[in-house]
Amino acid sequence: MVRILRKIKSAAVNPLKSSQPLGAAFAFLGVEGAMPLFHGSQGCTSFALVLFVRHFKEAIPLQTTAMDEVATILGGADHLEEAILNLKTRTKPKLIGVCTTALVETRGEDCASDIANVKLKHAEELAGTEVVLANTPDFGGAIEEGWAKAVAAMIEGITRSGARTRQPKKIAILPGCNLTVADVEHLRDMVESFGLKPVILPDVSGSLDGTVPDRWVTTTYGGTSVEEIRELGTAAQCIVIGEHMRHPAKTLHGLTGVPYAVFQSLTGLKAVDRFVSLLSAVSGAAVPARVRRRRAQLEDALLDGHFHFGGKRIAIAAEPDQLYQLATFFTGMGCEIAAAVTTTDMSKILQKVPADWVQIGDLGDLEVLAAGADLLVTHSHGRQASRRLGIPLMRVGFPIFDRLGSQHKLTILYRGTRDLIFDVANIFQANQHAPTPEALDPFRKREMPDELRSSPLTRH
Amino acid sequence: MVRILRKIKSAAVNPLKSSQPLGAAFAFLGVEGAMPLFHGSQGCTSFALVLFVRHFKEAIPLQTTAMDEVATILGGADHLEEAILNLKTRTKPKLIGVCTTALVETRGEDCASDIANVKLKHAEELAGTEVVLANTPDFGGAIEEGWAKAVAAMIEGITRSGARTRQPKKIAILPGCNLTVADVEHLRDMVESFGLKPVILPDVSGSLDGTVPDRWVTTTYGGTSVEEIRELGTAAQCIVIGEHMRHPAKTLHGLTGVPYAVFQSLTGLKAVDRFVSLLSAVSGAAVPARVRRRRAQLEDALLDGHFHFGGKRIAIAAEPDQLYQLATFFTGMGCEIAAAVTTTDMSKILQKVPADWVQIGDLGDLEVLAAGADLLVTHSHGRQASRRLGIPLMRVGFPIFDRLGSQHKLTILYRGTRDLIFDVANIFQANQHAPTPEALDPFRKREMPDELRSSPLTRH
Amino acid sequence: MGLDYENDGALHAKLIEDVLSQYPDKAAKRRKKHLSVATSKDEAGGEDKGLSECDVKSNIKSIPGVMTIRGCAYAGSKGVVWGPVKDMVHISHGPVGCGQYSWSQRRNYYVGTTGIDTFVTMQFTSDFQEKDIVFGGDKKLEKIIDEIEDLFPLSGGISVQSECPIGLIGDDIEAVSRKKAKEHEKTIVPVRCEGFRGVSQSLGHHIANDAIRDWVFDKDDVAFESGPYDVNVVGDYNIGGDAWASRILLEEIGLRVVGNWSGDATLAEIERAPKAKLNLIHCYRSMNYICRHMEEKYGIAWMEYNFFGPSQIEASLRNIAKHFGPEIEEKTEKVIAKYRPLVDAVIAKYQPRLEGRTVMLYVGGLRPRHVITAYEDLAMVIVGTGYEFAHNDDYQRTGHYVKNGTLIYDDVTGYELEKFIEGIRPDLVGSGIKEKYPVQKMGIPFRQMHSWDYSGPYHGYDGFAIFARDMDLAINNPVWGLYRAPWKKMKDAPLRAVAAE
Amino acid sequence: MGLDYENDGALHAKLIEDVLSQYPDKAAKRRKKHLSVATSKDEAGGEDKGLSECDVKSNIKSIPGVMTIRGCAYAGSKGVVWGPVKDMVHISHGPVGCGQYSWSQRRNYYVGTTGIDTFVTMQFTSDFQEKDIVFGGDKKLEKIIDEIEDLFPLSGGISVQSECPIGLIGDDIEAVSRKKAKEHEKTIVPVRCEGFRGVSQSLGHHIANDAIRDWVFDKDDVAFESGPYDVNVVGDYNIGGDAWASRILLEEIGLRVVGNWSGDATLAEIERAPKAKLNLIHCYRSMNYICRHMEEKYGIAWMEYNFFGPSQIEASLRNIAKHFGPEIEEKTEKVIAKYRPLVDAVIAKYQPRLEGRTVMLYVGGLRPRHVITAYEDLAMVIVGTGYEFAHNDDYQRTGHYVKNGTLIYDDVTGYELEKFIEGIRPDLVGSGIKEKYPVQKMGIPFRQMHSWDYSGPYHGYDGFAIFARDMDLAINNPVWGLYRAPWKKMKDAPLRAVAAE
Repeated sequence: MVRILRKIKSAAVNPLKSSQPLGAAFAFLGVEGAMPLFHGSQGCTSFALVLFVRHFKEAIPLQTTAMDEVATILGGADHLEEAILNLKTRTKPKLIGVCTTALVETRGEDCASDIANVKLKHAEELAGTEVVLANTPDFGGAIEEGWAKAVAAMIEGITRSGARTRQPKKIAILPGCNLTVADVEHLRDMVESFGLKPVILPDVSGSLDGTVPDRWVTTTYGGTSVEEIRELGTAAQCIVIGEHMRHPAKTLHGLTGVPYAVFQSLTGLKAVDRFVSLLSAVSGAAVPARVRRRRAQLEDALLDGHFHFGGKRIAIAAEPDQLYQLATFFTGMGCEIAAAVTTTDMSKILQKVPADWVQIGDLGDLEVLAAGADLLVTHSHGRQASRRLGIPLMRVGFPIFDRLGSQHKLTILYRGTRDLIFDVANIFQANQHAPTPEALDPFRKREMPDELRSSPLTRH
Repeated sequence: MVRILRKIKSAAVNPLKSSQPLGAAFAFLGVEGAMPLFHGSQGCTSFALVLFVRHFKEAIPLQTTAMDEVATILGGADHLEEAILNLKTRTKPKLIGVCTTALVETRGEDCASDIANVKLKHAEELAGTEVVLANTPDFGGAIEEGWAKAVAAMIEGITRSGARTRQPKKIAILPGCNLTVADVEHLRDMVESFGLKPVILPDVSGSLDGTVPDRWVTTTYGGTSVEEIRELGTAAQCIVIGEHMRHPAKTLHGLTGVPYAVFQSLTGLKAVDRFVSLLSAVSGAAVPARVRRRRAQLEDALLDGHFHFGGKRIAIAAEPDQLYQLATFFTGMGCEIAAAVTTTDMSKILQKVPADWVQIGDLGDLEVLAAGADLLVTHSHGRQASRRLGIPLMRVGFPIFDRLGSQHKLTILYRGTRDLIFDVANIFQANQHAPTPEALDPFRKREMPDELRSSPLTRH
Repeated sequence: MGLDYENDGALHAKLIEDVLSQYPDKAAKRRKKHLSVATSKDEAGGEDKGLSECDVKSNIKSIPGVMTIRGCAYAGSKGVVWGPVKDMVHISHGPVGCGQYSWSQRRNYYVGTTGIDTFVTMQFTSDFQEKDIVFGGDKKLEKIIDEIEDLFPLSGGISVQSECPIGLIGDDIEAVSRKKAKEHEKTIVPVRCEGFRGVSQSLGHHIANDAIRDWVFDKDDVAFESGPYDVNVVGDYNIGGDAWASRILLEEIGLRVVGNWSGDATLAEIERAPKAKLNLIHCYRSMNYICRHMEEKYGIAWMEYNFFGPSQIEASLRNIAKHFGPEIEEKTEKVIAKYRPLVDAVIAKYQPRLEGRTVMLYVGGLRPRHVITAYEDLAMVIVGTGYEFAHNDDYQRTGHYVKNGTLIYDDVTGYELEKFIEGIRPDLVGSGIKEKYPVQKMGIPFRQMHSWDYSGPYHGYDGFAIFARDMDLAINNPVWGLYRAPWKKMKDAPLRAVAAE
Repeated sequence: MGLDYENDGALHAKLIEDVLSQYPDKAAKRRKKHLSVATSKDEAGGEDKGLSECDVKSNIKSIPGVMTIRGCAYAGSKGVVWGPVKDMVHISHGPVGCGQYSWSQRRNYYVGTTGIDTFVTMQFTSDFQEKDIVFGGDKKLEKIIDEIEDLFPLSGGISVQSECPIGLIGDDIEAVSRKKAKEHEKTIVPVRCEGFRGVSQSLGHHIANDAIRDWVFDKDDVAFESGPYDVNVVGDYNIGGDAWASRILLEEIGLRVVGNWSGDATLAEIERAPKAKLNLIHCYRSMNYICRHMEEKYGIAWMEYNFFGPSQIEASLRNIAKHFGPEIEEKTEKVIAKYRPLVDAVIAKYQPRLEGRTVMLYVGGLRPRHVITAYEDLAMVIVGTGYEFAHNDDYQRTGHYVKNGTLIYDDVTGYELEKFIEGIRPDLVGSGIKEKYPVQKMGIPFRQMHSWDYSGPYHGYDGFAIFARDMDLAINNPVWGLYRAPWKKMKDAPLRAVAAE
């Protein structure tokens, strides 16, 4: 049974976590014609925007209510109203996704009523634009929670409720925030290859996929359409990827009765087999040759790759569902999880992580706990720990700002699992060290692991 | 005008080149039910086999005539005959591809008549099995020549000659040996997306693609079928990728009149645009949305990536067509070719390499000429030069034995060009060094490049 | 060097008109004050005469729902002024967002052992949870300070950078700082830079300056032997090594740089600053407050300078030398002469590749004006420039730099900037990461002029060589030849059927 | 330790029968002699009693069109014996193929500066072109030797490894070697190891041994102070550091290892070998010739030993010690006692994970017999073993190791091996890279037993710990649980509809 260890320190030293509103904005970016709006001071928006841009290397639509000192004293409702109206006038978005920040949440503002008032007051003006609210104070949760809240908010606010006629080929898919653009593209392709019609919410593959749009657009281009969100209730089946998406799926189920199946991970042969079986069952179609071929290629990669993984010690710091996805991938290849660090203790998936314990903490903790590991797995800010410890780093999660193409890495289904195997095996191969005569004294060697367990950050 | 520089030394120190019979065997491996047969001592076969296995990480069919001392004195015809008959009996191949080695070529054996005699003598026994011969002495050419000779031999030996009714949608594609398995798969996909029916010869994607076959097979599984080779003459158009495939295309043209177009490289936006235009013209179909999307993604990658390439100095050692493919890719991104080394002076493509000179030589030469470069580009044996020079290595060509998945790297068309951009940009990013105060003296810095130009191998 | 040219003022005026016509009346009226065309010709060497119409309205609050690229007071204090002080631990005090967002956004280079005696590229936050908001965070702050003392005993001090909630929940970070400073015998600086204060990062600069005045100066006896040629370099954040390149020059002309604020700086350098003879101020916007204070209180003169490009380097060196007299002036001429061949070589190499190429700038701090001459030294043409968070005195200073007809824009929106770029189609845009990808997607070369796009330094002679190379690499990269503006592309593309070779 | 078990001889006999039934009569008759089942029970400690039916026919030429995994004489000389001599440059003399194919196939570790005084992982070839074939290559060889002298002046000597054409075109490499050796005052060794000689790499070993005898021994005065405990380790190629792990042990029991042939060896170690007191021979097959020669000519005794696994290590150490008398024997017992806790710990950890797991081996050299006991020390069971290029004396030696009913196969074909594996379905196959992927695709764990699969060393106590870990990692990797034999898979797969969680 995995133990969930509370934070060691009050401080966060090199934090692992990004805050909730960013996760919510990220989800809104997966909707067509959307404009995420941070309700707070303009600094948050500016900073978050820069971080998004550095990660995706794309133009990112993100707006601010630009709360100033006066608004901080008197309340932000006017700023929120002005922002919504300005946005509507200038960019004609189909969706404005309001994400609250610590500033308005600390003030305890009732943003839901504020928005209801704006909608009431300007009903005509705002026709054709949905405004939804995700309450995402920076002082709770992390990206996963923000992402899930935004999706739930969209379903609650937009999806037509009540029992509907089911379209037997239509599948609603709610992917977790740990899926890359390439993952979402590949997922759609897989589902379509069974003759099914997937509606993916959010769909970042359309909006953050590194294309060059054919005109200047100020909102997102591509992504799930608002109309598709409205009609989610006619899906025959909802498929959820990642435990954090269970809540939005429940919301959809509650509103419309669409049944859902949760896949906590789509990485690894068995998980994908289960997913493919479900698609086959829902569609009544046989597994296409192309998919079988990819499965065979993965089998081969498992054989070629397992040899490099056996006995390796892996230190991972990631959001809960990604931690689970990667930890099960690694242990499935014969590795051991030497350290598992995550952002919050709010997710049930942590109980399933194949490790002795999961530490709630930061990259400072990772750096201490990872000493002696063979691989660090975390976002780009792990690069310094990697250098100090002399352990190679595999970049996953958010942010990745110092590599290109991170959104085009596949991590799910047969092919994504295969690619992960190759990537990791190649990191190991690039970091192999031949023994020296000196290293061979069997007794000395066996005393070393403990000696290694010290780092600049361990002095407590 | 690029100068082609002759070999500097009589010795080859860390040779770049692999020998011809290996290239021929490689091509035969792209045919379904094929068995390449080395005509020589069993050592060559065993060594070449091991190298193939290390590169592809697959079971590789390869056979030997096992010439011994007696055969070396008396001639190898009996061994050749016995080998062909044994193969036929035991593995029932559809094609036996004989590749001569230095041993029989030095003896000056007339293998063509030997094979003709075997065929005559055992016509009934050998029914259903084609036997073709590629004359590939180790003391001439390299992989490209061997590959091209094998393809030409198959066309000469198997393709039905004479003018035939053209099938308007059928396209014969003769890819060079520098295409990976993923390249060939992707190429087929691209051609098919125009409603065309490609016949690719050789097609290594079926036979060397890392799948797990559903039964034990002793010949190749997958690849071009002998029947397809026989019917090549009904293609509407032949497309050649790589200058070294011009000769097989001419052979096909001579036999059957199929017109051909040569693409010396399918890497880089412009080359792919030309290719796509041709497909559009031949098929009469519009460019599919999926292809346009990939083009847009490449455009974006060009923008995101160019920044990392500008002004970088690249040292490449590769076979002529791959040298051209990569050198044009790099200069197209704003790099400079600091050193270009290749295997033989037999290819006309060398005249088009965007470099001041091309050195015929070995990795020892590369190591001298590459000092001060930002990137080495060659096969796995460049890893030691990379370490000695402190310059990162990008692995291309043959052999790549110390990384997984090299056959699943895309290098052509829009997506392959995009992947190359990401790969290279990430190598550069991983090897960035921040300046130190000491490094900033403008005068000292400017004297450095010359100082760097010394290596353990430069003492001549 | 220098360059005589005039921009197409009429075109630029028309562009402003077009842009404004798209706004609702009220917004148009407000935005109109931020946009302008320079109309009076620049007179080389003119000292005080700014451009009459260059004083666009600035430092005015942003409009909700109209995203600009401004930051907040926290960004100005933590991100700009305090963050680079390398031997201090800077706590982003409040929720995790601000610190994580801003982590390693600026490339303030430094020398030191990270995690031992140096902490610039690390990130520290109190990671507020709901309970901290409800019950207050002072206790937590105390614990964090203790933890930092324990984990990083070699840190030189701590600063507490307030995030928005701190100002709302009534925490007394000053009291905590005083208490813990005493307990640990260390400098602890509380900074009230909550993000809702002011209209941009600019107020954060001011607050950060004031915190130096109130919590660092005159606190301890500073054992420091001062000399006659001691100067502080103020407002150089050592982006990509800029401060190092500048220090080389100042030392070559005979000065002693006793403090570099705040790139690669230690707390000790700040403490001893009042003992210097002259403050050389690079980024006027972010650090003029403390220079004015030092002038008032300690009588230290201050002087602006510009080390971008040889024309300005020479002028600045001479100006600085004049302050110290003939001996330094003589050395200065030798230094200038020493580097001239280098400058000539750089210009000979790059001018043919860059001459006449047009540039639009949009940056923060002093760069919208200071880098202009560096481009002109390469015979390039500045067609437009603007500041993210300037004040009126910035725009007055700009007048000396820009040519007639140059388009000037303050706190520009993405929409406006895009329209201007589309209208002018310059050969290069120099701005920030937020603008980089939209501009490139328009088919226009781009360089980040805040972070030097992972290159640098750009200061000093060495920096000029790198600057010239970078601009050449950006503008003359072959990918631009492949690229047509996407909105034009779809008509004739894709891919006419061209016969294969 | 050691293990008592018996294999299913009847099943194995049936498998042989099945396999042979697929051949044409003539081939079946030939192949029959290479396949056998061990029938007499092994008696522990029996010295001379081999298995009566273990003497399969071996060292017979291969059949055209029936690929085995054998190499050639060049492989035996260049690839095995000479290649690891680290301070010599070994020229693959002839076309480029042989050298390029075989480059870095064996992991002969060494200490030294590659390219300066050490050349093991480099590759040198005369890269024959057509004109060299037509006009002869002696001139070219002379030039190459001169170039090497020039480029690598610190090399200790040169060997010329003949490829097939050399034997056909009448080159006189001996004359060239003599001439150039004199000129450069360096050892130059011509080796007539053309690939067509002999039936496998085995003759190459012999030729290489003879070249040592004829071109190295007794050439120079060797200044070397010999001692009473000097030994040569012969036939340890230091794969993955094996020789280092062995040397530690020999030195611990009080001996001095004055030469290690040829892993990590220098030419000087070979030259001084005749001054040692005892030759300890590891790979009997490849180096017995030179040991017999040294015995004859210099009176140096030789002794086989086995450092795989604690049972054999202990027996070998005691056997070696006996040769040197009580003092060494006493030390030896201390050494054995010292390592026993380590051995116990390794066995305690891995035996529960490996007990009863079955193993099939197919390797070259001495390993088909020598590693057997190492597996048995972990309570694993050897069900089959065979050699690539053994002679009859190898199979006689094997009798002492294998249990009753064990399947024995010589120079096995891919087809035969696959049939045996399919029939037996062992838990592990230990063989070479050529077998690795087909075996794994059958769903059976695999380890390379030539190269230790990039791991090692496997010799000595330290090596035993690594060996045990590696076998555990291979057999118990979770991927095998995902995997079913592909020919069975297609029936029930794909992918029954399992409800998602």
